Amino acid sequence: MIPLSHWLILGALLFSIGVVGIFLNRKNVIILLMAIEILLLAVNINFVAFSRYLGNLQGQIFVFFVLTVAAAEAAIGLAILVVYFRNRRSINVEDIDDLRG
Amino acid sequence: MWIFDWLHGLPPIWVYLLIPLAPLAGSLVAGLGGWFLRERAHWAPIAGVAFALYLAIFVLLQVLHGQTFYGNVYTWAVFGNLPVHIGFDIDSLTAVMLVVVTFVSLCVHVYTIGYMHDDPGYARFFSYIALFTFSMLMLVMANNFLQLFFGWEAVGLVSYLLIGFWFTRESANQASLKAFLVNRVGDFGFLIGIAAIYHYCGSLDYRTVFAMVPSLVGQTVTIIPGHPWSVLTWIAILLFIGAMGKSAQVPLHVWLPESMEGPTPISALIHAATMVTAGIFMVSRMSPIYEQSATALSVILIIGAITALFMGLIGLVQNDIKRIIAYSTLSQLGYMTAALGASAFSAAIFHLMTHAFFKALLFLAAGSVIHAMQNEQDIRKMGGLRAHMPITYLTFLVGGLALSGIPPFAGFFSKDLIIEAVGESSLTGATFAYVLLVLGALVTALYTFRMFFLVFHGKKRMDEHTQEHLHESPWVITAPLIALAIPSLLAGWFFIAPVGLGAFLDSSLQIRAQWNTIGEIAAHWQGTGAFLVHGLESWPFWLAILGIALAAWFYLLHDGVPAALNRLLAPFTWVLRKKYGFDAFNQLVFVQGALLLGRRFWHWGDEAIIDGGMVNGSARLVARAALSWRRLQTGYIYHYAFVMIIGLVLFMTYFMIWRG
Amino acid sequence: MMLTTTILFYVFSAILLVSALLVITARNPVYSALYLVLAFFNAAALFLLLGAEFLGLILILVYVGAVMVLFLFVVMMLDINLERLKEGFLRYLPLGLAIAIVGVLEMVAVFWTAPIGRVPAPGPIPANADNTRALGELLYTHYLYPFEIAAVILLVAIIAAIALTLRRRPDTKSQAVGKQVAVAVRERLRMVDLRGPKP
Amino acid sequence: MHSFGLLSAAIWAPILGGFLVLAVGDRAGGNPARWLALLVSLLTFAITLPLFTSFDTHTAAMQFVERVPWIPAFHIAYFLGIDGISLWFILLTSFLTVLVVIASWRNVSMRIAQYLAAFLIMDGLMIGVFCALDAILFYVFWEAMLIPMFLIIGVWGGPRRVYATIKFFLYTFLGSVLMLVAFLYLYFHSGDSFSLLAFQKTPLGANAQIWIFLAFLIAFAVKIPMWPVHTWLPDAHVEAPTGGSVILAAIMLKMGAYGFLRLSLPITPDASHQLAWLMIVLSLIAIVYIALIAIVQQDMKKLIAYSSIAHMGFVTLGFFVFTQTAIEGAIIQMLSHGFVSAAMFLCVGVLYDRMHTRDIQAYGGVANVMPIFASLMMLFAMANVGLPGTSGFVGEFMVVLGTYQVHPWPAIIAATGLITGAGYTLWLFKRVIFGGIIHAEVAALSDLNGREILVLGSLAVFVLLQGVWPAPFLDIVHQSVAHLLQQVATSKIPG
Repeated sequence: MIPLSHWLILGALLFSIGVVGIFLNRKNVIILLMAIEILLLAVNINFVAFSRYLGNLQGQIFVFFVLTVAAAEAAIGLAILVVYFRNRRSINVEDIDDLRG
Repeated sequence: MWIFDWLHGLPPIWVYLLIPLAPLAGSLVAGLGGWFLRERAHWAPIAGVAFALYLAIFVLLQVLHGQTFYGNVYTWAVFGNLPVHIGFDIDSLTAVMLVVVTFVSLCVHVYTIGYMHDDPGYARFFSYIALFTFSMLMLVMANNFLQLFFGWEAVGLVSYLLIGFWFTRESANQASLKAFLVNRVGDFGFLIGIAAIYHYCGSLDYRTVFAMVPSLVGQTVTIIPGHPWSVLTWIAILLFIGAMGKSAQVPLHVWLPESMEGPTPISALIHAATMVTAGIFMVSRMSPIYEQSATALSVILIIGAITALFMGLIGLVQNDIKRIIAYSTLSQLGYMTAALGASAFSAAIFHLMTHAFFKALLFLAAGSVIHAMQNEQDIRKMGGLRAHMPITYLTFLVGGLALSGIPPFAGFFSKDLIIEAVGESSLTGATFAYVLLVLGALVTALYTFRMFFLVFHGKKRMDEHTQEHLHESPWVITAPLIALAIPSLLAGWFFIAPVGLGAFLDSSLQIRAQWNTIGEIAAHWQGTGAFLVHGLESWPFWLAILGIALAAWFYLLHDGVPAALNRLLAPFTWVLRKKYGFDAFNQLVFVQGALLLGRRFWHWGDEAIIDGGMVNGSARLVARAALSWRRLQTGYIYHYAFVMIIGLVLFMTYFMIWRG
Repeated sequence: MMLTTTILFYVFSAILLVSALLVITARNPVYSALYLVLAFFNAAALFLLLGAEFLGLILILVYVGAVMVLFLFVVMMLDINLERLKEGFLRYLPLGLAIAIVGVLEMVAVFWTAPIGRVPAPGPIPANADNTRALGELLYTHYLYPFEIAAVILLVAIIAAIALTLRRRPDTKSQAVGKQVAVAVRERLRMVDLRGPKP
Repeated sequence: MHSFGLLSAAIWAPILGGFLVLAVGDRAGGNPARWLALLVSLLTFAITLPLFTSFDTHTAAMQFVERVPWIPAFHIAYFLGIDGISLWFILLTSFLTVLVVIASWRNVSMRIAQYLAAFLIMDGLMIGVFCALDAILFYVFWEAMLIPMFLIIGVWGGPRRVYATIKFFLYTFLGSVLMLVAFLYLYFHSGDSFSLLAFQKTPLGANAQIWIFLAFLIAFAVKIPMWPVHTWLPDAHVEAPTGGSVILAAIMLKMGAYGFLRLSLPITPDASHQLAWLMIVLSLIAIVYIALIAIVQQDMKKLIAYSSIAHMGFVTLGFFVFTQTAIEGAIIQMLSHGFVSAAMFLCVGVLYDRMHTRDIQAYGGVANVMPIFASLMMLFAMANVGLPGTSGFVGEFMVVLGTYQVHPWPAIIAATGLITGAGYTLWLFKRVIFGGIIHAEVAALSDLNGREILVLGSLAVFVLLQGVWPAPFLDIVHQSVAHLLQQVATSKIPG
């Protein structure tokens, strides 16, 4: 059987890929959102693995909620993106600095 | 006596209560109803004070029959477990003071009718002086320190109000403020003294405190580290600081000359006869405490003697008739204080009494002169008034002779007794004081008769208009003069044995055998006549005669002499005109100092450091920090994301390494 | 059996990691989205290996079926200047890699050493295990309120997305049904007396 | 002793009445609102009177206790009760609110209903502070009180009102937040209770006591205010409308002092003893330094504000010498200062209403045209100076006597307040009231009207009554102070 640590390391690797993705695609909001999905997926893998190895279904319940929230987040994030693009004709992150102090 | 019969039926406390309350009621009627009573406002206060005098005489008679009283009226407050009462201590000392105060007060009330009759503040004035009488009576009747302090401050308040009676005059307001503040300095010491008494005796009641005094002998208090002082000396000196303020002793005398800004009846009543003698009364009342402290007595003796001579000297160069009398008051108060220092309490009270009569007389007579002179007070512009104002002239002469200590006028007996007593004293500084007091007799006669001759004799130096209007004053003014002239003439002769030698006052005073100066004199007492004869052989009498003669020579015979003397003694008279620089010093150090300090504290302390630095400074700091830190908010989403991720990793590292 | 599972784990894991890498490095967002779909499929397979069938299927249905389609839709709908977005692509790579490597090393160190990594492997999943049923029982009893809240969150997301993207065009014509229904006779009909003056 | 919610009635009647006044609004020129407000304030005063008449002076226990669970999860209760220390301040509050309503009758023209409503609501909240025996309830009242005062200064204030209100609010708020922290600490150490009485019984280590004492100190020192956190007060007073100044000086300042008595001394007795030197030094600085500043003020209100700080210095001095005479004197001084400072600010208000300036130099010779006013103000000035026979004397006298019992020096320094107090008060009086008329505006002044005589006259009665016969005022506080001293004397350090 695969040890739990392997699953966890898989999650860790996936997570760091998501992190690198954020650094690489800092200008492209769409891919940023995708990178966030990868981060969440990494977390979900950990949850499910723990759930299985500890014999506790709560991990899966949590994944369920994470998925729900992630879906909502993706929907609203994309909606904002669409609105933004409609107003600015661009989704370049460097154009979005209205909150600069 | 039949007129007092009905009073025997009353509970004694009612009688005592009525004494202060009658003037108070008069004051309230005049004060609250003044807008309505107007020129009739004097009736209620006069009735009140007259009634108080009547009761005071009754009380005096009772005390002569040995019927004293010591009791409380009501509980003012309870401090912790200690009840503090309002109550009365009626004994011989109180009875004498009651009669003196109410008698002089009544005279002044009557005199005021004439003196103030066309003043717009007529009712207010009566309200004030009746209130003063109330306060003074509360002070002398007190049986505890709280009530004493109440009366002490209340007379100060009325004095303040009356000095500033003509409140549209800047100088009057200035003088009243000064009087109150200087008195407050004295009261400051007095209050600390009371606090010390409360601390050591656990009571404010006279009898309890006096009973505790023997147990305090030998106890010390350390105010300045390394200098233990006797508790009793400490208390005595503190209380005396209060007396210095009220009785205008050097260096707290500065307010009294300026208090002459008030109407003349006030100068007579408050600033000569009664209020200023409160300090003398208080020290006599506290004789059980003072007698236990040779140091305190020495201090009192020396300060009194200094005041007696040096304030008299200033009187020589003054030209304002009221100011001359004011300086003579200071000087006479110095005599009384010196008597206190020599443990001759009864002599002090005796002088207080005779002085009350003849000094009130002098002031009222001076007021009569001022009235006739259309409010001119400069004696250089008077002269030759003798012909126009015979009654005033004669009464003023009586007062002047009494003040100068010429037998058989009242002042001779009391002043001579004081000088004798100081001569008997064995305290540190007694010789010094004796010399000053003897010299003072010369000075007193000199300034008194300088004033007398300049005012009543010689050429008429006033302008035409004033000269035409010269006239003797109406009866409401002359009657009190005559009423006061009689005791000024006779009081010494009659009262030296019972009051001056203390036979009557003994029950109120405690004097230790080792410095019982009055006892010494009493032991060799051969009757009033012998005292008079003895007085004729003593220095003070001849010095007084010399003073009068000099005054006559200077101001009646050879006009040029004073001017020549002035040139000759220019530095000396300059010092006198500057009043030894007390006023300048106070103005520079205390007034300007306080204002400067206040401004510095305000602008530097409050505005610059606290408000500018701490309060608004912290606000500015936040604003400035925000200005620089806002650059962290780039507005780029990825910067925030980076920071979050880096933060996450840092957290993980922290947990790995330090919490691992 | 055991071996099969292990092999499948490594295979799926490898594909998952590679496709995730491609998601973040692809030049074209469309490719990224498609690689992400691939990643999700592999993740779903891994979930199945862990006996979480329900979640695995949900992942495919919801993510691949709905979310990723949405992504593709948006990517294709928007006219994005790809050249500008790719400028300075590698500028933050060293920092990102450093952070990622540190993070991974730390996590690996923990998982490798901590007792949690040595949790005893559970027995094989019983044949009659019903993951969906078990989840459902838990979700509809103990987690009912969170479940409801999740539903509300989705509802909010739906409304928010619509509200954000809804465009009002003032020039288009449409019926105002409410106004039509609420109309009163007086507003529409005016009785006019047409009888002219009698000839 | 239980009773039928007298305290609740005293708290909520004015608050509800205040909202009622708001609802009535400014219609009909504001007259209905005025009369309603007067009615409500009189009713509140009437409600508080039975507290006095049926107060039991023989016990130090809390009376008129009401206790209902409020937030049971955190053991927070609606817990009210009074003892001899709080009784006078409740009466003072309800009494002065009546006077403020009368005094504001015509002086405020803008939004009168809202103005009066703010005072009524504040009335209830202030009574609440004096009754609350639950820390959270106390805190809620304490903070809520700031809102009406913030509005009163901020809306009806002078030209620099914004600066003044923000300063006032931030200062006091900053202080009270630390008090909340102390409350939370005490909650966890008193066995999960927010009852102040439980706090008083909680054993605390020496260090914890010091920290709690300092937290309380900052909260209360700002409110009193003590040097050096006093600078908000002159600004707030100068900008506040007359009524606001009256309540601020007469009651709000007492809150801080009350806090020391109710919280600091009994909860942290050991720290109080340990830090008494600090408190005494700060009090003496207030008495000396602030008095000197008061002398040089040109603005009447600022002068009286500074004099308030100096007088409160006597209060804090009295608390921290731990003698019964001094503590009782300090309480009497608080009460007297409530009357006297209220009267002084009302006097300034009378002049300001007529002349619209507070600059001392614009006056002079007021006594010529306003004799009644001059007489009354003289009385209050004398009370401010601390003349025997007025209320101002009793407290200062007792504090000096009580302080001397501990050490002569603080008493000597404090007694200099006698001189400086006379200096600034009488110099002010001289410049404003006395002298000839220099300015034509002064010549046109009219003397007090009936309403003003009523307000100032009733204060004068209390000032004299308390000076001539303070015994009944002291009787009420005896037992409570004795109990307090006992608490302070007992160490709470465990072991």
